[in-house]
Amino acid sequence: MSPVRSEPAEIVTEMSGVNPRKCMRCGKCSATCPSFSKIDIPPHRFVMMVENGEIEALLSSQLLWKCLSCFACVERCPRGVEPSKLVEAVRLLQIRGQGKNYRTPDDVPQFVEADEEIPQQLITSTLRKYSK
Amino acid sequence: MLKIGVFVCWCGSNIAGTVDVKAVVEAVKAEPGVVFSTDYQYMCSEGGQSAIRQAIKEYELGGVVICACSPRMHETTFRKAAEAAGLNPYMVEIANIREHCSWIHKDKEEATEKAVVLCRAAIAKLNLNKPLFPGESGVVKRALVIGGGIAGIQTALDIADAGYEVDIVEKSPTIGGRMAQLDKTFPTLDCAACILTPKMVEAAAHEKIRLFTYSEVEEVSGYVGSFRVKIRQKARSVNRELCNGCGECIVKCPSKTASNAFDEGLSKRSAIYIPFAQAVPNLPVIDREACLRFQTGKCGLCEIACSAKAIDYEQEDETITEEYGAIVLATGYRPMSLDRYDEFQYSQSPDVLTSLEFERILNASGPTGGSLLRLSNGEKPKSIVFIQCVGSRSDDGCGKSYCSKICCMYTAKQAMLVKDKYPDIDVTVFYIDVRTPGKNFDEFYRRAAEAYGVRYVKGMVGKVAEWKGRLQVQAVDLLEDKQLLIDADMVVLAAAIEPDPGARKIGAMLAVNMDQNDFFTEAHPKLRPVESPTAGVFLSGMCQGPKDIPETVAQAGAAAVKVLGLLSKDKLVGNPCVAISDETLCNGCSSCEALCPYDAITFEEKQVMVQGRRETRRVAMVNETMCQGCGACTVACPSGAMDLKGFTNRQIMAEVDAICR
Amino acid sequence: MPMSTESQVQANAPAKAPTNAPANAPANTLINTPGNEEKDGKAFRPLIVSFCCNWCSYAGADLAGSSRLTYPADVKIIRVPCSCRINPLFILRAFQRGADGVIVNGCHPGDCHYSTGNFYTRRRMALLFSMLDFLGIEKERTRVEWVSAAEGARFASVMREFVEQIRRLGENKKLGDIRCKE
Amino acid sequence: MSFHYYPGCTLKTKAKDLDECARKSAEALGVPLIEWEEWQCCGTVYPQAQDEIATRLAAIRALDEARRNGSDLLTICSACHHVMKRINRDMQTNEDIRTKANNYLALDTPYTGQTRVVHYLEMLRDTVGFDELRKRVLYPLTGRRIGAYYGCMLLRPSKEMQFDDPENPSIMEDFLEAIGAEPVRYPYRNECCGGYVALEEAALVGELCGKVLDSARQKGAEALITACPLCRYNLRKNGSKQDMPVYYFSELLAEALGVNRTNTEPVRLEK
Repeated sequence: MSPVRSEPAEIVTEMSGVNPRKCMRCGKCSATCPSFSKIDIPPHRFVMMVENGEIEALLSSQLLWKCLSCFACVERCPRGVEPSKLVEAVRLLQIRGQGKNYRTPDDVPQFVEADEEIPQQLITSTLRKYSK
Repeated sequence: MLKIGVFVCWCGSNIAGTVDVKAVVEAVKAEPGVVFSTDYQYMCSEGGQSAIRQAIKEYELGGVVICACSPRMHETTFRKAAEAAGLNPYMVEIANIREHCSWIHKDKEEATEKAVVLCRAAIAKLNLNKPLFPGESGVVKRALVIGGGIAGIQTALDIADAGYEVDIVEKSPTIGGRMAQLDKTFPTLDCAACILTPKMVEAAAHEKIRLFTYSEVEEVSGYVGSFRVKIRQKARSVNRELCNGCGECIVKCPSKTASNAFDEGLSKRSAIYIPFAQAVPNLPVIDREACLRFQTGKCGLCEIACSAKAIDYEQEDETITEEYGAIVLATGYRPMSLDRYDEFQYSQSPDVLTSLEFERILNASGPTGGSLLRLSNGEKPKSIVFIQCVGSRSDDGCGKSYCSKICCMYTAKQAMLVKDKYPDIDVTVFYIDVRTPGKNFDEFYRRAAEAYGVRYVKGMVGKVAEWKGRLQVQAVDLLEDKQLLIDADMVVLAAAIEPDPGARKIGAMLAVNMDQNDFFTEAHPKLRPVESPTAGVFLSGMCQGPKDIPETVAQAGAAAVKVLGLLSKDKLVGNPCVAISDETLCNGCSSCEALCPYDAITFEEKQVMVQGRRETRRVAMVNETMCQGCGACTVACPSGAMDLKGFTNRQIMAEVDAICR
Repeated sequence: MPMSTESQVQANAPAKAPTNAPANAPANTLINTPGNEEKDGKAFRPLIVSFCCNWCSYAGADLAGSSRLTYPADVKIIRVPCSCRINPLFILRAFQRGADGVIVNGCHPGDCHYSTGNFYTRRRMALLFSMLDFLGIEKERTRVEWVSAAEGARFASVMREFVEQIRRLGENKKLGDIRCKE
Repeated sequence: MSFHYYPGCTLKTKAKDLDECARKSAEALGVPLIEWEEWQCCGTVYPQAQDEIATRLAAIRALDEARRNGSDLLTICSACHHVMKRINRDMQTNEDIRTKANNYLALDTPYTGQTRVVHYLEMLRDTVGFDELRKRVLYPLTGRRIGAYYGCMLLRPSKEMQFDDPENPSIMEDFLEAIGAEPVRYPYRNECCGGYVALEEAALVGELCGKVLDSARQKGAEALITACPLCRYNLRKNGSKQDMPVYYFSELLAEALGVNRTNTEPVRLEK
């Protein structure tokens, strides 16, 4: 990586390998998103905001924590934009910051106590998604 | 030495803005042979051309170099100007300093330098040019139209009305094409059959038109003015002279389970069938795959039923070879397969249809007799959702990159037809953009929304799922940023259109290129939109690109005019840039003969003078009418005997040298 | 681009990674690019001959022009009826006269205006390119590309990329005939 | 042909049934599964960012080990399969990731994606063959109407997973048919169960799973199968009201082959 710190939007497009300009604003990602009822910024708007460089606002978006990584938006996007990759890049941008983890290993005992049937996979993925 | 004049065009500011034309004029003055050089605002204008003519006479020029736009643009213009001044037109060379220089470079110094180099290369080549004289060939006064849809029918009618013979080759058993399947047409809501069938009948009855239905083009040879085409007429198993079209055979046919392509597979038909009531010719055909007689040997009811004794199980395919002066491609389109778009449940629910299937449902001759019914349960729908842009405008590897152009309008039409008949049905259209450029088009779309209450929602549908006997449509409203769940009874998908897959084979036979989407390419995207790059082959209708019926008919007429222009000539002037063999160098190896794609090279035993001695040798001879001038033979020739007029080895070498100086 | 894939595949194959290389070292860094040093205060400008067939690539180049898509002025185009008109000797001649790179452009395979011309080109150039190493000239100085009449953007990007490739290779010193120098 | 078997974390703990039934069945079908002693957790989620290298390494180690043994890597868990398949593809196609990962791992021979990643179901279809499987079934599940739940991980993104038609898959239905059951196709079989958000948004997961279960029930399914422990957890947790048992596909396979219990009487799995 170059020593010069790039703009956040550039970092996001580079990390994700996604070109948000390919988006034609059809909204199919938002139409298909299973978390839609729980999010503040719908995926199509998320893509637009990356394109417009509004990363700051995205860092506090609920979508970062409610995206299921189900890849329905990736699969169904007619333009091959891959919105979930942008969400992941912004999420990483957030949790890579010091003390910005959304969940930490300290949270694990409470989960397991609540329900001992919880599969390992669930805890691992939560930590992988929500902490660095 | 050849006296050369150099003319540098400004092209307004197109060239002069980036290239210092005066500097170019000065720089080339010292080039070998150049006796005159000048610049002019617009060389292609009458003033520019007359300047060329004048200079040729005044300075007794033997050749001219024009530094201007691409030779693909104005080579012919300048050749004509030179010819008018008594020069052989092939003593003109063009240096392309616009498309290949001024338009792509920004730095004036750099562009000027390059323009000088390009001009020098042209001068170097011109110094080796020889006057060339094209040969002549005759024109067969008959045209072939491949495809019998509205595009092909209209082209054929226009040519025939001008007094020339036309043959239509159509692969299906009837002419009419896609338009015959439609119910109404936008933006006037004319009944498609009412305006199409008279044209079909007119074509069939026209004394100058011959129809080859259920036929395919098998082989094409020859060139503009005289194509030889082999047409295979598939066996209908019905004698067309004897059949009176009574239809009794169809009634009696016991095999009634074949998929009916005219209804897009939504209904069944018998093994012996006429595609639809107004088919032309009104002549049945036996689908041998479905016929019990052909599959099991045990039937023959149609033969018994036929009082005209027209059924002929022994009938075989016939091949006809015919000559044509011009060929028109009108191979049409089809809706693309939606196998890869099953998020809309197309292959999982009978109530999810393509627009063309829905068109059949709306049509009185369709599978439901024109009643709007759900195919799953035969009930009347309460709510219908239309989804636009399915497979169009895609960059996902399975769709089409282009806008299919007709979907916005036919969706508005279908929505309107539904609302007109059943105002109580909720109709929702999901769109990304509504594209309605065209006369009375936007008004039409607005009428659907305003007068008929069709609900237009900007946004796409993400998933369609069967839910409690209905279809749940999960979509987005982009203007409200809301996810919507709509219960629908039918979902209609505006599938992207694609060129008919049969076009590829025909294109290859005629050396007509296809673009990345398999549409035929035009000779020039703006200025020669109905001509293919192959001389004598023209394009009509959807095979060239998405277009609606009025545009198709307009293009069909344009293609006919081009054909008429060709057929009205008695002689065609050929391309003099053909291969030529130096018989004193030819060693008779046949390398060239083997790779010539046009069989233009033959070998002859010939008396040849070699170093003052007369010898009999086997030497290559080029047929100048058949040679198309590709030059493949020149490189293959081991002895260097073969060369290409207008692009000789020495000329190209001279260009290389001039550029690398 | 059957011609170029071979060399690209080789270039892309991961070299045995040095174990002490930092994990974030940029992949495929080009070291020692002889042509890049500045001469007389001016960066090296290669001389590139681009042969274009009349029906596809020349039209593609025209489209690049009318779409105002820029590529370096180092590229000079020679029009031939078909890429199969290009005698390998033309290419050698160009190198002999001091060209730094030669690119051959034709219609896409299967789309040749003369049906089969570009297939001949493909075979001929494969042979020529395999001999170039023997002549002491980097075969990366030559390339065959298929550019259709509709691919103006592609023509421009191929030219940009090729010029960049030749710039990295530097001046063609191997075959340049001193007798041809002025 | 033997497979390099990669069970993954959950199969050794909460999803032992998935693992054991799969192994016993493979043995019965004559497909040797060789488990690498030193496998590590694949990470359960695929790191979508291109600059995530460390989170890819565990998967690459397993892939490389399979290459050393010259065998295909066999997965069962949907999440493992997803991660393995996509990271393997990165190693084939993404030069930057390939270079950096290899620099880090310092393997004797750089790993460039040579291993083939095969899901157990693909093995059943392509190596054993569903026709052959049908012949080996001792206790067909005749009359059982069962829906396949694919979830997301096996299918999407289809360009990378190359598993089945992402919107209308059929491999599990074909499998169900082979073991004698009556497959039930329902539209929500490829929609997300909520996945790892279960801890954060129980209500959302409940809603999503409810839709899946309801959709399957509407089409007449009496039970579901899945290949993913997390899907099963989510569906079971939210399915108690729905009275819809959710099994691992391997459990039904073992039942059909008669290897799930020591006695040979087929045992109806309790609802």
